[in-house]
Amino acid sequence: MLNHELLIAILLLSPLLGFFINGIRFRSSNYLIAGAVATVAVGISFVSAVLLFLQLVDLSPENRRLAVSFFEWMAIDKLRVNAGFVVDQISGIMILIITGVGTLIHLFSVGYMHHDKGVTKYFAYLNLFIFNMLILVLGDSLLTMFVGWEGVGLCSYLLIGFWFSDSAKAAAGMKAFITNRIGDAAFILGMFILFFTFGTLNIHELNGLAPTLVESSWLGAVTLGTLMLFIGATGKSAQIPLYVWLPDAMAGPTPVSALIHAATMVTAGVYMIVRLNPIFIVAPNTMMVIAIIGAATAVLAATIGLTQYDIKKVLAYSTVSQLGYMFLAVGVGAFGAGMFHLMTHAFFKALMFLGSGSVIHGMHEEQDIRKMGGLKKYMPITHFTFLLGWLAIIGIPPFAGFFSKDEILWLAFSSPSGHWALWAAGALGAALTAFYMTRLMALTFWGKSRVDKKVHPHESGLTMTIPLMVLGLLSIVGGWIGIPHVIGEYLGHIPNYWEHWLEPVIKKLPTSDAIVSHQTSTEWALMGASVLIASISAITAYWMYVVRPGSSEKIKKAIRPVYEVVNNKYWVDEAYFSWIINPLIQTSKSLWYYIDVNFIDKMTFKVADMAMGGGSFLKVLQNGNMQQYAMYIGVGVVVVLSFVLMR
Amino acid sequence: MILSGLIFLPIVFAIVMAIWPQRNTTRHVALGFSILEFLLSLTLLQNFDPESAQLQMVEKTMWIERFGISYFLGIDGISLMLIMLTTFLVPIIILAAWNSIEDKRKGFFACLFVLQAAMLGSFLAMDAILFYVFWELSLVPMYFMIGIWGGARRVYATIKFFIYTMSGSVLMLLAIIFLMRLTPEVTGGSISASLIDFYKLQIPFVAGDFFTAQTLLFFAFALAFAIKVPLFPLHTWLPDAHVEAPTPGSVILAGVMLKMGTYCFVRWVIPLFPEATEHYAWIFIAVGVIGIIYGALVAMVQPDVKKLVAYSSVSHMGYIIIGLFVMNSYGVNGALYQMLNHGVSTGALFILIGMIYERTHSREISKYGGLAAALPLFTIAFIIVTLSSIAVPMTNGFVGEFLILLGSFQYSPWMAALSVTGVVLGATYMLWMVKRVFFGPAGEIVQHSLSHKEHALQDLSVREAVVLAPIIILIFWMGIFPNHFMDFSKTSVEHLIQNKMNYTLSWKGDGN
Amino acid sequence: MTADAFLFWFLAFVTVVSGLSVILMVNPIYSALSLAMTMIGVAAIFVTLNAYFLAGVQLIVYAGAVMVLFVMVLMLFDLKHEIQAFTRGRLTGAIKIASVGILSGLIVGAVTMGLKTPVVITASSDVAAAPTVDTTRALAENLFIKNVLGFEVLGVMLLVIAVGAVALSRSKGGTHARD
Amino acid sequence: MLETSIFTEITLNHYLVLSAIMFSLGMAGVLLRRNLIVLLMSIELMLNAVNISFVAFSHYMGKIDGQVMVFFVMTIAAAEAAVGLALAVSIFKRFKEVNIRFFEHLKG
Repeated sequence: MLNHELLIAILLLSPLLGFFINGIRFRSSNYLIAGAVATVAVGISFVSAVLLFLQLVDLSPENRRLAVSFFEWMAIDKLRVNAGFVVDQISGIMILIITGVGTLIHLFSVGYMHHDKGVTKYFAYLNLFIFNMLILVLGDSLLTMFVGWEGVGLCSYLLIGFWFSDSAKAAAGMKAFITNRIGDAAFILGMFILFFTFGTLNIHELNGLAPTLVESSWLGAVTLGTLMLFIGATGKSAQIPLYVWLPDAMAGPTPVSALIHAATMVTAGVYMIVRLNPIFIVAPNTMMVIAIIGAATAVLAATIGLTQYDIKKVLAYSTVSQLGYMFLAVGVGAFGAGMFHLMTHAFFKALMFLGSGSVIHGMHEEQDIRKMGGLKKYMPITHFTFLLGWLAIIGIPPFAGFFSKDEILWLAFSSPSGHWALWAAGALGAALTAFYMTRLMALTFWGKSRVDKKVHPHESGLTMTIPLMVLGLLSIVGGWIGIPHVIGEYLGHIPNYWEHWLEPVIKKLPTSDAIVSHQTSTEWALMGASVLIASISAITAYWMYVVRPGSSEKIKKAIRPVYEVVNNKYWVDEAYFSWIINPLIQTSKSLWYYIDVNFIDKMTFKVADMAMGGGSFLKVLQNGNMQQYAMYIGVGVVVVLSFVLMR
Repeated sequence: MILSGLIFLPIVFAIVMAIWPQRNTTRHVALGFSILEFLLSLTLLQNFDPESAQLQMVEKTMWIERFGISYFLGIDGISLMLIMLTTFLVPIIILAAWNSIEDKRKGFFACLFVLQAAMLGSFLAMDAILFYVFWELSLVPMYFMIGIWGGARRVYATIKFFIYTMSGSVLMLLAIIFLMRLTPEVTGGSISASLIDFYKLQIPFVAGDFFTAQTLLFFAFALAFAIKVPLFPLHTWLPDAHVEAPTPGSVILAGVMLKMGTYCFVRWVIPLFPEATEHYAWIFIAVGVIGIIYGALVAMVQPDVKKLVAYSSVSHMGYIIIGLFVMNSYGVNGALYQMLNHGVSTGALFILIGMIYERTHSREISKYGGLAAALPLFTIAFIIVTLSSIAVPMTNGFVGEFLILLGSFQYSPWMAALSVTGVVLGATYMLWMVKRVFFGPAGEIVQHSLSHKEHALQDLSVREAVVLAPIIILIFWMGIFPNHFMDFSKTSVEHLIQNKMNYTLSWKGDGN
Repeated sequence: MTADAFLFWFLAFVTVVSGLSVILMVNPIYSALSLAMTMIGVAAIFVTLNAYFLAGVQLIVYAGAVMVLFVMVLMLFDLKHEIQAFTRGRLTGAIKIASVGILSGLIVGAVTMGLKTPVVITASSDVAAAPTVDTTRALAENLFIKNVLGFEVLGVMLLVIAVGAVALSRSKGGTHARD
Repeated sequence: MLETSIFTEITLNHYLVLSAIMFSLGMAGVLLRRNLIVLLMSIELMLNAVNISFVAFSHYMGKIDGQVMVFFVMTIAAAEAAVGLALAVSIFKRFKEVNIRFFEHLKG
């Protein structure tokens, strides 16, 4: 068996090499070579990820940690940061998801991007993204993680603005990067706080040093530090208040949305919190904030999703909403559940994005679902796989989403830091999710066709449908490794593999054991309730959009003001623009005009004028009259002589 | 003798350039000379002992016996990398200016070499008067560079540049003379202008009383250097000078000359006036923070690319000042590193702007747009340099900025929190500019080039690629393996931090 | 009052009065004539100081050559009298007169106060005791032996000046030639 | 003796005072007159004043060097007069004027 250091090196460098190869020949428009290089590069990574994972499984649960340090990156005083990478239970799963889903999406891209002239550049960026994402998850210190953290933001910037000739798309890329940067700035501050509190940035050491005592003050170092890190996470993972970039990020090619803006990058925030769970758990205030923000985001984004007509925008808001669930989970201390949802979400959301990509591709770049409908018969495979994703996301058992979402909801209710309101928010979100997802299905695939006569929808090629099928399968079975205890017991002692796997690296909330157990009946009841709510909501949507297509318009009219608010996304973008961006630009302009040009320069000119004034005063003496000059000599002589004589 | 060679070889070059008979080969000869100088400076790395915090390769001879002024050169970890930066940038500048300097080429290269000598001299001089001579000498060629080869408002810019910097150095000269008068205390009766003797002085300091020797001297020096840096309220000469300067002038101005200011803070102000530095550090840190934010905000709304980058320099130099004045090893190491980074990346930005200006004769952002489609390679280079400038990890900028912020956090978390906004604003103005220049639909200039065959935009030529390649390699090298560079300065910085209250330097080997 | 003293006072009176009239006469011709008178007075003072040779030279060079030069130039210009013979500025005029006055006052004061005791004439004096011919000899020896270099240099300078003066007055536009 | 000596006994001081007065007269002429020629004359006056003190010193100190110096001064004075007058002539040729009021070209 290969040694793990070499495997990690291969894992990381293979996409980098792919990036370089495609980057050097970026002018080429041969999609086959570019796609092959990139896909094989990620494929190699995937194989090494699997091998690494197998090695990890072989180790005993306490020592499941494969660490490697390639070189010392920074070493100043107490700050010692290595280019070190660690595969453990959490990052092991992440590298599987990243490279696995990544490979599928690369494969899909070969078909999706084949007509694009910049295809080689596209694959180069994609490989670079995989490289950075791997650094993010494998980095053994916060700083190394931050390298990947910013790196993926950069790739996201490049890929969102991939079609840069469109000003709006380039602007979307910029918006994504800058919004992320706000989060990153907070992340840096969080790092500083933790560094000066614990004296290290190494994640393993930090987790080991995390105090056992709960910190109740808002101004405690750990609370502030984790809050800052969480603000960083809201940037990367599109939570309130920094979620605004993600819907715009849909300007990028659809596989990018699937890979970066659904499956991997946006989950980095959740991953980071899970990674640092021993520290976060010390700061209940932070946890509370995380949970509330997560729940709020889940509901808010879901409501916006209700009114969108762009197929990708609906999915984008859905992603924001699902990320909200993950934060809700980690916020109530259910780190395992958060990670679980991260994984299943990666499967079904990637599936749905790729499905939407297939639809867009088949519809010749049409994204408006009002101009779709009845695509079921044109695109059977896409429809079927999309259907699986739909069932997964609305939480119908036994699809993947059910298990993870249900666990989150249950823990939001039952965990010591949970609350019934959080559960209610989660359930409301689930209902909304079911509604808008069914609406999406209905408007896109079902009902009567509203497709333009000139457009002839067609099913996509094999390179695109194979990834769909694989992801579809994962959307079904992906949840079976984390079957809740109650169901497991009922079905005959199926263990919760997921929980066992993560147990050594996840800290439990201090008092969780006492409450969680022996509430089987409540758990069953809540589970049933959430499924019931989702089903009712889905059926309502089906009725509204398929059985009685006109009824949605009536409802829209009936609740006009509310609809307007939601349809305009609560005017958040506008508010940011008119309250933050525009004032900033105006301030800058006036700073430049009033302070730089009109104050500082004027001041210096004043000084210069004073010198000039002095000069022109003396200039009078220099009047060219020789006798005057002679007089100066005379006066000088008199003065010097009298000085000499008087002494 | 290497150090004297480093300083005087460019002067010899300058003389040769001035009398070089052939116009056609001027550029080649100049390039050859500058590369020779760079190779010579590489031998410094070979001979330098990074384990020692003391002066190395010292050369000392009496110059003006009566006033104790000596010809005293030395190098330590703090100056080494800046010297390398200077010698590294000059060949690149010459190659970058291959076609842009059309008239009076000989004079230009002569100026460039004199400037190089003066800058190296002020980094190497360990004698106050010798240093002052080089410091002032560096103004003269720059003055001519802007004044002769500059843009439309060059006279205004030159005079502003010259007067600003000059007025600062007058106070410095006074302060130097005052210090020289104090030296008999430590040398046993004879006056001395040696920096080493200055270090030994214990200048009286009374906290809170402005009119004490140390405070006044501190501000006299600091003002001179702050103008050069330039710090926030004294920065207005910089945008004008940059905008009017020819590309090579801008590069050397941003790349090296601004570093003279920050370097001198480390070399002069901090070790000479430790109490005053500590007592008044907050002023400089506050001004640095204001500079970061102010520079970034003003950069954001500039209509001219070059001016934008000039203001971004103000912002970046704010970081360096903060790093220096927090006086911990994170901050100072980071600041020293950031000096190199800023030299490399802002220098590269000016080179790139020069290249685009040669093609389009415009620097107005609003006229651009859609350049990425026309000049893909150029765009890639520009974006890489931009990333370095906004401190994306794995580029050089990140290492410096991170360490500075870390140091400032140790000094005051609030300052760090404020200066972190510069990270966001920096990304904003740079990316916004990139978006407006390179992305979006084809702008006025690109459309013009598309409709006029004779004005078609050419992507990077081989020469330009050769100019940019070492810079880009350096950007990543410095970002991924900072230790290769920091190891040279760490010991010296550590020495400075450990002994900041009674800093001394000695030197080994020969000499008296 | 001895003859010497009388002579001194008389000559002093003549030179000062004629000097005064040099600067006070509006017509430059009168000034020139007054200057000639001063020169003669000075020559006479030289005689009272036993510098006979110098007195002769003074008469020949100054009262002869230089004064002729002045008068010739004046006649060349044909300037009878000037409209504004003196400078006009009130303040500057006052300053000028004051500075001249103070200067002379200072000098006179310094001289009278500083040199209370008359300088003793040394025995080995080569001027006072020696007869006329000998002073001239002594002068010649000093000039041609001790100060011969200065003498030669002066000679060269005179030549240069002669050429220069000719060149200056010959050129069309003089110092302000434009073509 | 003492009270009459100032009139009867002619000392070095008398000559020096005379010299000073003449020098001041010359200087006043230089400062106050406007005619170029008269200016030159005033300069001659000053030089003569100096000569008097040289000769007086020479006489009272018993050293011949003072007279040598007078010799030199005379030479210089003659040369100066020649050049000055040549200048005056060329100026007059050009401007038809010798009043220095019109020659303020040295204005800064």
